[in-house]
Amino acid sequence: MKKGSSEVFSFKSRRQQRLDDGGQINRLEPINFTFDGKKFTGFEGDTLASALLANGVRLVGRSFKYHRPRGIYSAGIEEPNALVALRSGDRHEPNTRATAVELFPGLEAKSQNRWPNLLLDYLQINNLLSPFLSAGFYYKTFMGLPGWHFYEYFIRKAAGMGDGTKFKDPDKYDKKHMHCDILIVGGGPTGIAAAVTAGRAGARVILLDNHPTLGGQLNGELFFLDEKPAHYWIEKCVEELDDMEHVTIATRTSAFGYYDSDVVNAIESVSDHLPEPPDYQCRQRLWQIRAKRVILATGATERPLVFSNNDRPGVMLASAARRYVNQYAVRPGNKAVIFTNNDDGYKTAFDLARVGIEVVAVVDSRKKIPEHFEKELNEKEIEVIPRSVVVDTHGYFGLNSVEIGTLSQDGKTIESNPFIVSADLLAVSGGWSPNVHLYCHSGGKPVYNDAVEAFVPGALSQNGHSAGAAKGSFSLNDCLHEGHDIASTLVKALNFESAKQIIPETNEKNIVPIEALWRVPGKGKKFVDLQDDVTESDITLAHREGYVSVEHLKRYTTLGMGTDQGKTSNLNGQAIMAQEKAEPIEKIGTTTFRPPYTPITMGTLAGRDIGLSYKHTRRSAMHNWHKQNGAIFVEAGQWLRPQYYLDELEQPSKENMDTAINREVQTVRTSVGLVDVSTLGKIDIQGKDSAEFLNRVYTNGWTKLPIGKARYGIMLREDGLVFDDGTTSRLDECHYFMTTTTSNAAAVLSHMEYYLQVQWPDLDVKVTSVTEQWAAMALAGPKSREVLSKLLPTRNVDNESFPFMGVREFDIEGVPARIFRISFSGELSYEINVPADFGEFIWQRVLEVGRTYNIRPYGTEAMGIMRIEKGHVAGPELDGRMTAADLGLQKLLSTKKDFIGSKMMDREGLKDKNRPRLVGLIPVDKTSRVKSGAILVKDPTLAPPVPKLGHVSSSAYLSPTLGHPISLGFVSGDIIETSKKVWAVSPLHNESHELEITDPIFYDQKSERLHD
Amino acid sequence: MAKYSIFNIIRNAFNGDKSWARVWRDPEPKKSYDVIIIGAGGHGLASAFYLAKNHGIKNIAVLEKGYLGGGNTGRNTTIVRSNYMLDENAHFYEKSLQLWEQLSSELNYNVMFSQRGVLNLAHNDSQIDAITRRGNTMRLNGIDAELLDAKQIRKLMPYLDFSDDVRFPIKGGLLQRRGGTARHDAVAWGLARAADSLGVDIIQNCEVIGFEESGNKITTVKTSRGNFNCGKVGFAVAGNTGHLASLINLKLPIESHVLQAFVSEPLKPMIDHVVTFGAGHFYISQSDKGGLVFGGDIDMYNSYAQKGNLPLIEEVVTAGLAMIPSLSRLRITRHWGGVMDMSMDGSPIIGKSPIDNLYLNCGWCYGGFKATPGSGWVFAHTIANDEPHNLNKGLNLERFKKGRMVDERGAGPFPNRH
Amino acid sequence: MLIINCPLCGPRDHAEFTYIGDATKNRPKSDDISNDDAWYDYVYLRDNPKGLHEELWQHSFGCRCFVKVVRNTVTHQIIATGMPKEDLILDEKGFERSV
Amino acid sequence: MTEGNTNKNFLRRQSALAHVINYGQFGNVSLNGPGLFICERHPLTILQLETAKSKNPQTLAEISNLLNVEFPQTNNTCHGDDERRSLWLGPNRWLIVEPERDCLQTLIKTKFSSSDVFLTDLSHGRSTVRLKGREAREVLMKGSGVDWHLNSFGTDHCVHTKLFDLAATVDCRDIDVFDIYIARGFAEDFWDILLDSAEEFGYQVD
Ligand SMILES: Cc1cc2nc3c(=O)[nH]c(=O)nc-3n(C[C@H](O)[C@H](O)[C@H](O)COP(=O)(O)OP(=O)(O)OC[C@H]3O[C@@H](n4cnc5c(N)ncnc54)[C@H](O)[C@@H]3O)c2cc1C
Ligand SMILES: NC(=O)c1ccc[n+]([C@@H]2O[C@H](COP(=O)([O-])OP(=O)(O)OC[C@H]3O[C@@H](n4cnc5c(N)ncnc54)[C@H](O)[C@@H]3O)[C@@H](O)[C@H]2O)c1
Ligand SMILES: Cc1cc2nc3c(=O)[nH]c(=O)nc-3n(C[C@H](O)[C@H](O)[C@H](O)COP(=O)(O)O)c2cc1C
Ligand SMILES: [Zn+2]
Repeated sequence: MKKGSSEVFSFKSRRQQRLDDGGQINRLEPINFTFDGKKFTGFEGDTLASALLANGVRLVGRSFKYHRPRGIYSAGIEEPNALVALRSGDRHEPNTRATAVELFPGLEAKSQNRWPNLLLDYLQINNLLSPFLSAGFYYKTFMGLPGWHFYEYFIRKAAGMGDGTKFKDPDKYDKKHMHCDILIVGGGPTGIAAAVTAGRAGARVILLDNHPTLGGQLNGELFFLDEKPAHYWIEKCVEELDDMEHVTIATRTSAFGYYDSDVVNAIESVSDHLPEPPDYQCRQRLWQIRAKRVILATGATERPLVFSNNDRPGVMLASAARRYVNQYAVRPGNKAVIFTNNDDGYKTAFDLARVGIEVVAVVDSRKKIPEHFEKELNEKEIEVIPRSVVVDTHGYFGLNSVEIGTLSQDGKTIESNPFIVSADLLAVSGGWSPNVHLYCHSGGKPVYNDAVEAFVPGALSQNGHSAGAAKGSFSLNDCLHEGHDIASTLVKALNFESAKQIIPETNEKNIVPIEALWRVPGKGKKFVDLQDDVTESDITLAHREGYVSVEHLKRYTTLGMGTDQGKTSNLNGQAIMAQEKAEPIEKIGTTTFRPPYTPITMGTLAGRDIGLSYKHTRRSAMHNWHKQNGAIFVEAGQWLRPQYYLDELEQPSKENMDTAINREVQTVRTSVGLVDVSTLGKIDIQGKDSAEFLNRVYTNGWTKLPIGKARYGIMLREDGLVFDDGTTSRLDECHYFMTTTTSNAAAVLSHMEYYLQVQWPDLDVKVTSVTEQWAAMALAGPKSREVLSKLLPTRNVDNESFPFMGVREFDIEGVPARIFRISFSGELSYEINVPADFGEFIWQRVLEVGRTYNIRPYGTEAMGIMRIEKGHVAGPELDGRMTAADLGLQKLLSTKKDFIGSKMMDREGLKDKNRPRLVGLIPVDKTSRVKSGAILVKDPTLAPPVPKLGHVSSSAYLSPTLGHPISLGFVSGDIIETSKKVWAVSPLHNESHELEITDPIFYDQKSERLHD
Repeated sequence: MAKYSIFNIIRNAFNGDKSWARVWRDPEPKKSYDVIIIGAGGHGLASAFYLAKNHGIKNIAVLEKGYLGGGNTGRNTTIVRSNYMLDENAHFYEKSLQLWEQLSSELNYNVMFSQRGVLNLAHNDSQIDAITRRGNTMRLNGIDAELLDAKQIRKLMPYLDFSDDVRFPIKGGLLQRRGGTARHDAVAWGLARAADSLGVDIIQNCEVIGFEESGNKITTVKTSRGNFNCGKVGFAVAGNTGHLASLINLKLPIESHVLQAFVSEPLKPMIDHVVTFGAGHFYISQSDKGGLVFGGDIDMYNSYAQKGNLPLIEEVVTAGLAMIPSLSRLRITRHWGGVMDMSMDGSPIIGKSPIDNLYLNCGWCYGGFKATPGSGWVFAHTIANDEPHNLNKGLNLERFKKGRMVDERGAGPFPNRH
Repeated sequence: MLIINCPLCGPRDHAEFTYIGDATKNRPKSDDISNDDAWYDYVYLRDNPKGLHEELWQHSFGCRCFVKVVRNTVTHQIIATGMPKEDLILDEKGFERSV
Repeated sequence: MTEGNTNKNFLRRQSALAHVINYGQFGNVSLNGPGLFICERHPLTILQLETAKSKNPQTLAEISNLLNVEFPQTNNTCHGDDERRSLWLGPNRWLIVEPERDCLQTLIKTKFSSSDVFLTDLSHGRSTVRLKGREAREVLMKGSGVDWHLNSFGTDHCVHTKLFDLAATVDCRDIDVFDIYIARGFAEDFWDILLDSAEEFGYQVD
């Protein structure tokens, strides 16, 4: 045998393989495209695969592990071999199945997994090394030094298929939610028949198919329906369905998963068949379909046969060969051998012969040739060799001959010396496997059916009914009837008047049963899984080593783990294992079918939520003002808040940030500032039991709070730890207004609703979030009262009329305002709440009025420093692990009542007096910047493991007020009692600083500034 | 048992791999065992292995309802790290990491422990503070940790989103270089082979369906393959803990939840580390085969189904694209689910139970794979000595009653928030 | 997707709801003299059944009501929904599949 | 679109969308004209009304009389017109919406004791967008899993749902007219995503 010497240059000796007529391509629309940089032409209606074959290109890729030359194996989404890199630049799509790509003008494709090029792939060496690379070889070596990570570097480089990209995707993705009575997945004869019946009955129907046109398997066949070519029937049905308003036909739409509650998800390829999405159009759209009933008419997939060197370019599924001839008018080869164990091969033989392809022989492993084929075989002078098999193949870059031998009676050996025939196409059929994937996703368990030698759907799961080839019914007649029957049953169940449909007569032949042939005896590599290069010997090795469960088999050999998920290979592999174990296939079972049915792009799942739209952004009513006035924003939950404000000429920089923050703090401490606090959660509480409710929710007492007063409170979780804090004000007899921390706003509302609805439904209390209703700003600083009185020229806001913790409703220039005299900064301060649409107006008015006092807006940084100066706890302290006592708030725990958390807060671990407690911390040198997140230790020189005494929770690098850095932190109770100093260490920064432990309130400990 | 080595591989290459032996036996179960471990996941197998190896107990069975390694061990995103903040977790997981570092040679089975580094991203100042605290604590505990700024991260991982139109810009990250991934199946197989060679009976397709008790002791374990007498019993059934406990009327602070995981089509090396997002729940690494393996949050509702639903998938992938925009045109090949034993404080429970001869190993939440060798080590110790090891003392069941929760996230007694 | 039939709003995606958990937990009454075990049980212990589970969800994007749902934790099939205090009648037919 | 302007504060009420709305036609406008017409309704009075558990059954009827609008007792339905509309929000909870006029809250409050009815003013807390046109349902289908089919969601129906990941109330004013209420803070984001979703149909902002 001459090993493919001339084929090496197959590109040059390419031969046009397009038939002169026939097929469903549009010869008036030629389309130019490139493969590996070379220019080719195909036609509208081609797939990339059919166009390549038409141009005589057979070698399209290299295999995963051994880098063997590979060609086009199928004509559909099950393709294991022909994976190409489609498009280029920022639209590059690795691992794209050439058989599922519709040809479009300018299409660019490249082969993958080869270097430097397809013909000269250096990693072909792996093919020679293959004896060392059997399944799981890496588990047995590379254990010693320098460690796996070293070897892994090389292994990873060799593995993988296509390349990822570094670019952002220029295309858009969309989502759509749908509802229907009956969803039909699969637009073959079964699905079409079902759709017509259901549609006529008036049900809301969605019919999906992943192809550009309906018809399914029929498009690749030459069947007649009612004595006319089948497409007449298809067109008639489509026309009728198109006219029904309640029926949606979705082509190029692939259902990828059947999830709970009969929700089926699909991806519509809106623009994949075009060079680029048109303006305003997306590339793909995710469909979420909620169906009352589902018909799974997903068809079946043909299986390969397992024999030596069954992977060469030129070996192809029999139905695919037929489809290339019939649908695409392409000669997939010029001299064909058919190898089959079922009737399917004969159909291929006839269809190939019809267009003048020389069919050398039909090699049928069955003992008997189906009689009804004899006439046509004779007419077309096709030789059939019964009880025989293809033993081996030859040709390096493409098939050039096959060896045929006779099978012994027991099927375990080859009886005679095989003979060689030359052929460039070997069409194989090992039987058909129903596409039970979606059925299995829905929770169904497939069962083995000996008659068709495949797994078929078992008991019904959810409301997904399989029909046609998907159910193991392979005759066209059965498919049409099943489609109709299941649809009429389902419409009746949904109370529609079931409609009649006359099923067309078919011209198909009876089917003679398949005789399983799971593998052909012989040496050489017999590929079971073409994509992952899993061979028969890998499976026998797995068996020998005890990886005998199908799941172990899969994971040890990687059988079925490629992008095709073993659509063509799984059953063959499992059957070989069954033979090795001498157990029936149904006993060893099948691996789990998982979504997606075919690989799905991640962009579609993200839809529009990308880039800046990843998570919604929440803006306060004053946002626009902040933006125009130098605010640098910071994230707080979803909110954007001003962190600090740069003055007009300042550029963002670290120094300017420090300057700005300092300036803001000083302004508030010495004069007056204004901060946007709209993000605080605000909850309106009404009802006669409101006080009682607050009493149960907060740890302190609420029954005596007078109208017009606010009070600070903390809430615990049921486990006794602090949940949230805030102030609540009494607006009226039975009307309260609660504020929560920004981050807990939603959680607190839910928490309260839970108790009101589920635990204490007897309480008459209504809670409503009014966070968005009110724009809120805190006017803080010694001059704040003066500003306020200017704003309210007719009102008295002196200390008596409007005392600390007072709440008043005023009218500011016609705008109704609720003003709370509460303070986070530690200064005299008023929180002004106005209906949000007035927020910006009032904000500006306050700043105008305050101009004489040099008022400034301030941001979260300044606010943070001031609250540290005051020892107020915030997010870093309220970390969900603290007790009230840890935070120094034990005085807020009422002993006179039960409240949420009161029963669990006294558990021994929570009362432990050595628990870290809130303290103030000042660097001994009064200058060192201590990082939040530094750990407190006794001695910074100790070697690990070092006992930890606590940590720094919040730090102000400079308290402008005190003139030195300050921090809040937690220190173990026993240390607080015994020592005055600790070290803060930050090994991450290589820093350590000695700190003095102080009271957490650094500034105005008696709170005099608040009170008058 | 044939030793695994490059020499043996070469030898076998010339005889068609004919002399490789079975990795583990398929023994007929005995009537009685000194220790019965339920669950042949990584934890059950490691426990049996260390019981035999460290404590000289030989009459051990590991009962598995399906195929060994088919639980969460066989379906997790394989991240191994010890970057914990609270002492109870930190020391335990660090021990585990140290065991990982020698596991392949200890088992004579390459578990492909790949110390490629685990990076947690931070996107704002408070997250920086939080990882600073965690990293510092790690360092003081003798565990490696580095704080990286955005520039350093960009150099290591240029594929992350450093552009202007990013919702949550990267501000920094905490890197544990000794962290990484391991080949999950190999871990189960290697442990099974090693335990088997020490005489441990691994009995597959053997579901525990009940118990017989006498006094405060389990006397018999009832299974789908018959009843076995037992000296001591250890639960190592992860997500099935709640169900198994209900068979002896034991209520536990555990809820079972489904966690999904995903793998993309195989790609040439693209992501060289393990990276986790800070502004959404998402973590990713690339398997040696080339698939991007990633995951996110649990589906949030109780489940024993090993499968999840699309809303969570959309959320996970959306977070993924927010972190790595160039994932957009890549495709997912498969996604699956595992049933997780979510505890009430997010930390494991490993120790004694209210029943005298029953020991619990559960509550692993999102992170029990990395615990595998450590869990086996301390669980074996606990069973052999009827007393916890120093490293699992704090991870006991009583901690909830006593108010000594080990709550890394501070989320409180809500299992699905940890 | 789980489609949960909110007794007030009708069938909605579970993404509109917030999962709360075990609906069989009864908060110990305040006047039970503090029984530590009862509280421990209430706050920490879960039945966690493999099979039918009574659970609470809040329809947080809808009517904000808490809804009781009986769901099979193995198949995710929802058998019944109602208000938190409602005694749900588990129609055996809920298990059967009508065609 | 501005509605009712008798209130003296009218000029100062600033919608959350004031800075972002661009009027005109955008996207893939076909020969049949834009598939959608989108506008903001502002300023509106939006009042939540709840009745106490212990309420006098007469109360609601009396308020209904006073305001001349019925309070729908059927879940997910609405009553009234653009001048005054009431929406079912939940058990014993309704939303009253009207173009801003005199203070509706005061009107009710003066007549009814605050222990029977609870009013919460949400006028400023919601942004309201009106979506109109032959493709309006198509756009809603992109954002929420509710069945938007005419047969299940017709005129005078409303839903509270998750629309483009935001809590939203959608009121079907007419076969192809929908009022969408969302939290004010998210208005800008909502506006963007709505327009983005409408691009393929072509839309006009009024
Ligand atoms: C999707 C996903 C991602 C994860 N990612 C990570 C990660 O990145 N890093 C990490 O550290 N952890 C991760 N985890 C968690 C981790 O996988 C688990 O915590 C860990 O594998 C648990 O190991 P195990 O041996 O305890 O349990 P499993 O491996 O689940 O083993 C328990 C075994 O018990 C068997 N069993 C159950 N009931 C019975 C019975 N009645 N009788 C007999 N046998 C029974 C089961 O079949 C199973 O084989 C992840 C988990 C999931 C699901
Ligand atoms: N032995 C044989 O000769 C043999 C075997 C099997 C089938 N067949 C023939 O094939 C035909 C079967 O008819 P049928 O209608 O049952 O199947 P079909 O294969 O004709 O149609 C199924 C259609 O569904 C599509 N599909 C599958 N999964 C999908 C998904 N998840 N999302 C979207 N689309 C999906 C397929 O691409 C296909 O177009 C009959 O003509 C039958 O005779 C013959
Ligand atoms: C780290 C990791 C990598 C995986 N890689 C692949 C893969 O490349 N291809 C594949 O089909 N499945 C892959 N899987 C998923 C498995 O096929 C399988 O889904 C998973 O182990 C759960 O088992 P089950 O689906 O049988 O329930 C991977 C799983 C893990 C945990
Ligand atoms: Zn509802």
